[in-house]
Formats: sequence, C-alpha cells, structure tokens
Amino acid sequence: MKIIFFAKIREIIGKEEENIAFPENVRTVNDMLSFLKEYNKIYYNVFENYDFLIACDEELVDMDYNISKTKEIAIFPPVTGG
Amino acid sequence: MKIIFFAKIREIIGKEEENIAFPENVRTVNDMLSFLKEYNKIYYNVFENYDFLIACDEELVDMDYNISKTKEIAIFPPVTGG
Amino acid sequence: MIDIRIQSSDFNFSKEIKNFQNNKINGAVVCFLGSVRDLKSEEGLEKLEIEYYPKMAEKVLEETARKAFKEWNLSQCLIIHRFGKLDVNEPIVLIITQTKHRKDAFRANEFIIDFLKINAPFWKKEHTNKKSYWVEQNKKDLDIKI
Amino acid sequence: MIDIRIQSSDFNFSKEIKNFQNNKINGAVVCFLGSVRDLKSEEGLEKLEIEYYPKMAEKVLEETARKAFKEWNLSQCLIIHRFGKLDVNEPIVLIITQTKHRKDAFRANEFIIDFLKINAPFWKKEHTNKKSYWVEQNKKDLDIKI
Repeated sequence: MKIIFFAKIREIIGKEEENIAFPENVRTVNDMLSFLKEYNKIYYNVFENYDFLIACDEELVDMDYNISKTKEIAIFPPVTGG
Repeated sequence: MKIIFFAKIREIIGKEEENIAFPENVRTVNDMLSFLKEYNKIYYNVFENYDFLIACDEELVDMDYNISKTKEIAIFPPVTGG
Repeated sequence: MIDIRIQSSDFNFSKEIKNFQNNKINGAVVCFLGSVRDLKSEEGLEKLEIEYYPKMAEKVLEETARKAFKEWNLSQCLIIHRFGKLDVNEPIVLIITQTKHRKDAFRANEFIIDFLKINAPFWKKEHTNKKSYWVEQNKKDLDIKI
Repeated sequence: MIDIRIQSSDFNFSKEIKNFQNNKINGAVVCFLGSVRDLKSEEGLEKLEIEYYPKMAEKVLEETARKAFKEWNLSQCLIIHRFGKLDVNEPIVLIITQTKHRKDAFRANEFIIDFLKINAPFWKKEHTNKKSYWVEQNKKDLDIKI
C-alpha cells in the first residue's frame, strides 16, 4: 500500500511516501494507524501528538473506513488553503 | 418651495419641477399632499394612483415630516437602481 | 478609503481591481458587478435608461459606504453606479469591499447592494423595439433585512 | 460552465473578469479574491509557500464548484488556486460566481470559499526572516455551517 504525506506531517516523518505491505488483519483506517504506531515510533509520535486527516484515493474518510480496496492513502494536517 | 419630480412621476406630471408658495397651514408632507391634490388634478391622480416617495433636502421622509425648513422637495417612484 | 462615483461612461472593472491590488491588499476582497439584463427578450431590449437624482444619489451612496465601512471595519470601499442609456450586458454597478476577514467583506458588500436597491434614487426605464417601460421595484428587495 | 485551475503562476484578475464580461453577463457577478497577508509583521513575512495534493485538490475544487453550480443555479463559475512561493499581497485564490439573482451569486461564492477552506488539500507555510511556520487551521472556519 502506498502512503503519502503532506506539509508538516511530511516534514516530521521525513519522507514524501512509504510503501508498506499491511498484514491481513489491517482492515480499517484505525487498524492501519495502530499497525503504523507499532511499526515505527515516528508514526506513534505523529498520531499521538498532531492533528491529522486521512484521505483514501483522494477522499477524506473516517477512522472506521475499510481500506481493502484503497490504492493510495494520504495522511496530512488540517488544510489551510484559500 | 421648489418641488422636483423624477422618472415615471416626472413623466405623468409633465415637468421636472414646479415652484409653489404654500399657505401657512401647510406644515407637514401630508398637508402639502392635500394642498397639491386640490391645486391641480394631475397631482390628485398621481397621489391616488401611484406609489411614490418623498425626499426633503435629499432625505427620505415620512408623511408627518415638518417641511417648514425644507428648501427642496422631491417626489419620485420607488427606486430601481443597482 | 471610500471612493464613490456616479457616471454615464462605462467603467473599466479590470482597471478598478488592478488599483485595488496595487493598494497592498491585506486580506479579502469581494466584488459585486451588476449588468443590464434583457428581461423583455420576446420584445428585444434595446436600451436600458437610468435616471437619477444627482445630489441625493451621491449622499445616499456615501452614507451607505460609510455605514458599511464602520460596521465591518473595511479598509477600502468602492461604489460605481452608472446613469444614462446602456446596452444589454453593459455594467451598471460595481461594489468592491475589502477587509481582513472574508466574512466581513461579503457581509459589507451585500449590505451595500441591498441598501442601495431600496434607498438610492436611481430609476430604470427599458426601451424595447416596441415601447418603453419604467421598471417596477422588486418587492423581494423590500423584504431584505438590512 | 465550470473552470478550475490550480497553478503556480500569478493570475490576471483583470483578464479573468474581462473574459466573464465578454461572455454576455446576464445578471450578477460576485468575486472573491484572497491574497497573502503578513500576519507575522514583527518578524517580516518574506514568502508564503503553498503545498498541495494535486489529484485530490483538483477533485475537491471540481466537486465544490459542481455543488454550488447546482444549488444556486450558476451560469458560470471560476476557481483559481495557486501553489508555490508567493510574496506578501500576491493573490492566492480567485472565485467568480455568476447567476441571474445576486443573492445566489453571493451565497454560492461564500459557500465555495468556506468549503474549500476546510476540505481542499492545500497547506500554507510562512517564511519570515527568522524562521518558518506551518499555518494552523483557523478554528473559526470549522464552525461555519456549510
């Protein structure tokens, strides 16, 4: 699964994207976040300490969204355009 | 007293302005309208049959406004600018 | 800065915006542009004629701008209103408001056009190829809470 | 007609309006222009940098315009949003809405900027002569009822 990052979260994580093969029990956004927090403590830091939003294939989604058909997940801070 | 007319009311009255010396008992806008209705039946027609507004020295006023210090009275239809 | 103009000549919307931009815009700008509409299209509108009461029109537009300026803390406000004979699609009125906060710029701009529609002494007459009509006041405009 | 552009280059507000005017404007046009504000003036803002998520940003702007188009019966709608490094007072966003009825043009325009502020994936970073800051989301924007 391709995960991409933007803005402050991209800076903290220190990369623009990461490809991770999730185990089968990772079904929802919530599962993914739990997995990533274990996977690397930098994710733990981000998810515990910063506001962030999740988009699956360019749509904002909730924590219980099922990611099984998702191709690209984006993690980014609250938006500040306009 | 100088009375000026605009738009449809100017057309019906058939002139842009009229100077009229009101008798002493004409104190308010209402008094003036009653006087004008007697003065000329064209005013009677306008005041009975059309919507109109009154401005005294460029301020919209009510029917009981005292015109004793007014220099110029304007009579015109509801506005349609913008 | 309040700028009020009543003129028969066309105005250059582009140029007015450029002036605003050159004035170091700090924040949000909202513009309203009203143009001649052909509401009598079966007959074919040929000209829209706008008559006005000069002294009073200036006074009302200035008072309107001053009210908006104070209420919404504007940093700039421009009102241009035309008179005379205009063609279909020609601009009639331009209102530009500028503030730090966008909500204020929207509120102020809408207040100005609403207030002007019921208080500024301008009257429209439509000339079609058949006859001429004085435009009736839109009752909806009177219901707007100012 | 919906026109959405995301670009790093400056846009010519004047030209965009002129295009709208040339398109036989039938009624009311409302524009919103947002520019770079220097909110860190003690330190001196040197550049505002805008990062964005290209595919999603286009999608969100198009959806926003389509919603507004339908809800307020727009005849034209333009949204331009810039990215990259901008100077103080440079334009960031331009929204133009056009309808027969002015209230609809105002409502649609405000809806678009409000919706965009909380949904479109753009992020601002301020570079002052001392350091750089990511702009925090304005909590007020979240309270706006869309």
